[in-house]
Amino acid sequence: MSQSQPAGNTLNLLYFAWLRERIGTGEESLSPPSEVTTVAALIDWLVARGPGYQAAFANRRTVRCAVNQDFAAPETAIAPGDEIAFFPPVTGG
Amino acid sequence: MSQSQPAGNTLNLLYFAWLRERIGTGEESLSPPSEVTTVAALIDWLVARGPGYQAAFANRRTVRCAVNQDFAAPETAIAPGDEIAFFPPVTGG
Amino acid sequence: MATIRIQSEDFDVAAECAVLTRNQAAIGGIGCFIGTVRGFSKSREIRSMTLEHYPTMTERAMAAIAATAEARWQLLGCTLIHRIGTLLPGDNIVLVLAASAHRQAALDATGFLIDWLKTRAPFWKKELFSDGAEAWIEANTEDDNAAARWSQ
Amino acid sequence: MATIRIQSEDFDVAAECAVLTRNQAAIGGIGCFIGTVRGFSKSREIRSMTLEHYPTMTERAMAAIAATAEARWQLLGCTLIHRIGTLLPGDNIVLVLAASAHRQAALDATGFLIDWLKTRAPFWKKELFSDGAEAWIEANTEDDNAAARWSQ
Repeated sequence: MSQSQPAGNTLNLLYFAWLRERIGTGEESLSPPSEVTTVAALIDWLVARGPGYQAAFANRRTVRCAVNQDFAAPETAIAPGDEIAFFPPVTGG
Repeated sequence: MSQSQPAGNTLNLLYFAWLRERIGTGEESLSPPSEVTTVAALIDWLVARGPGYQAAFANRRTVRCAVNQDFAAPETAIAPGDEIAFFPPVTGG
Repeated sequence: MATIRIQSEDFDVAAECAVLTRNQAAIGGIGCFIGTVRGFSKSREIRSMTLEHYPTMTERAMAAIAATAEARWQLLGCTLIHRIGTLLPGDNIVLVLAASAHRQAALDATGFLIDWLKTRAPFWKKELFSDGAEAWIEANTEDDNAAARWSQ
Repeated sequence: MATIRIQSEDFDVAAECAVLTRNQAAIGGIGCFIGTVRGFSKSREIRSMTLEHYPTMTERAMAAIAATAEARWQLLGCTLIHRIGTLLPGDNIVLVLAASAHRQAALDATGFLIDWLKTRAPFWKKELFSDGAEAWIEANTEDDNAAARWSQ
């Protein structure tokens, strides 16, 4: 998978709760290749980046995603400039 | 109907809300004849006492009763010394 | 375990919650209902509302209602406070609190307690309207139906 | 119309009720739910709980939940306050208030609001146990089922 990060294709990624702890950061800007156009493809790409991501996404059924602060599904489209957050099922209230 | 009030047969009667207003008192002690042994018989006896009672018990379906502070039915037995309260359906809360 | 009070003065919800939860480490949720005096009744303006009750029966009836809730749900305490006397629009009338380890029990018990208070506790309300007329509030079948739900 | 706040500090239920009912003559009932930190989790003693959230999304999600309730019930106001940061056993976590002319709408909306807050607002809780261990609380299917009830 390409490690090149072309300018103009930057995603703002946020991680919460145990995803943040496993990945080791709460926020980063990454530029995946242009064929990464859905949430599911983004996760595939992230998992290939290293063991922290592998641990975070080991069980995808326990991971939720929001694209630009709206809950998203694996097939939700993503575009450069989007804010994409990954987190466990919420437990507030 | 007998107007005699033999000692030892006294009931403590309480009236609330519009029953109190129609009867003109909130509390009285009366001694009905010994054949008045149920709530329904007591109402019959009270109605014969005058127009205030008639007005109060004009529509018996809108009157509730408690005998010694427990909700009672027309057929509930009453005995000398009982506290018997009549009132409209409750509207607290 | 239940706190039951009939009083003329107002109540403080926060203070009552504090009393309810004191030294109760297992509580996870408190359900609450506060009934207040509406300023209008069928678009007729209300000046005040007067609450009458049956003193020797009221506390007993409220205790029985609380005991029924405590038998039915896993409660860690409940509070029933009902005001009497003359109240103004916006004033508090009644407070129901039900505490439990889990929210559903707390919320269900709260609904039950207010439904039963409305149909089984001997209080009566009279409204005084702005034009000087007054009228006893009539019981409605909606309240009876709400209370009957819990019998299933 | 809804009051929505995310804050570290505690809230005062009575003060929030007063804000909610100010100049609202039509209110007849306020439903309320207060979530609190339990002192035990599966009989393991808890030292503290830390609440994390997703700042830019949280308020938006809470506003959407409130708007859904307001569309579904005849509400005369609602309040959602959720605390964040580190809390101790017995501390308040969340406050839901729903005011209406009638109690059933107020109580139903209260149940809906807390059910949806629990499943749709981006908060996460981590428990720190007395023995020094810590663990993120896992979402449970009971909460999902409770929230799903309102979809019918």
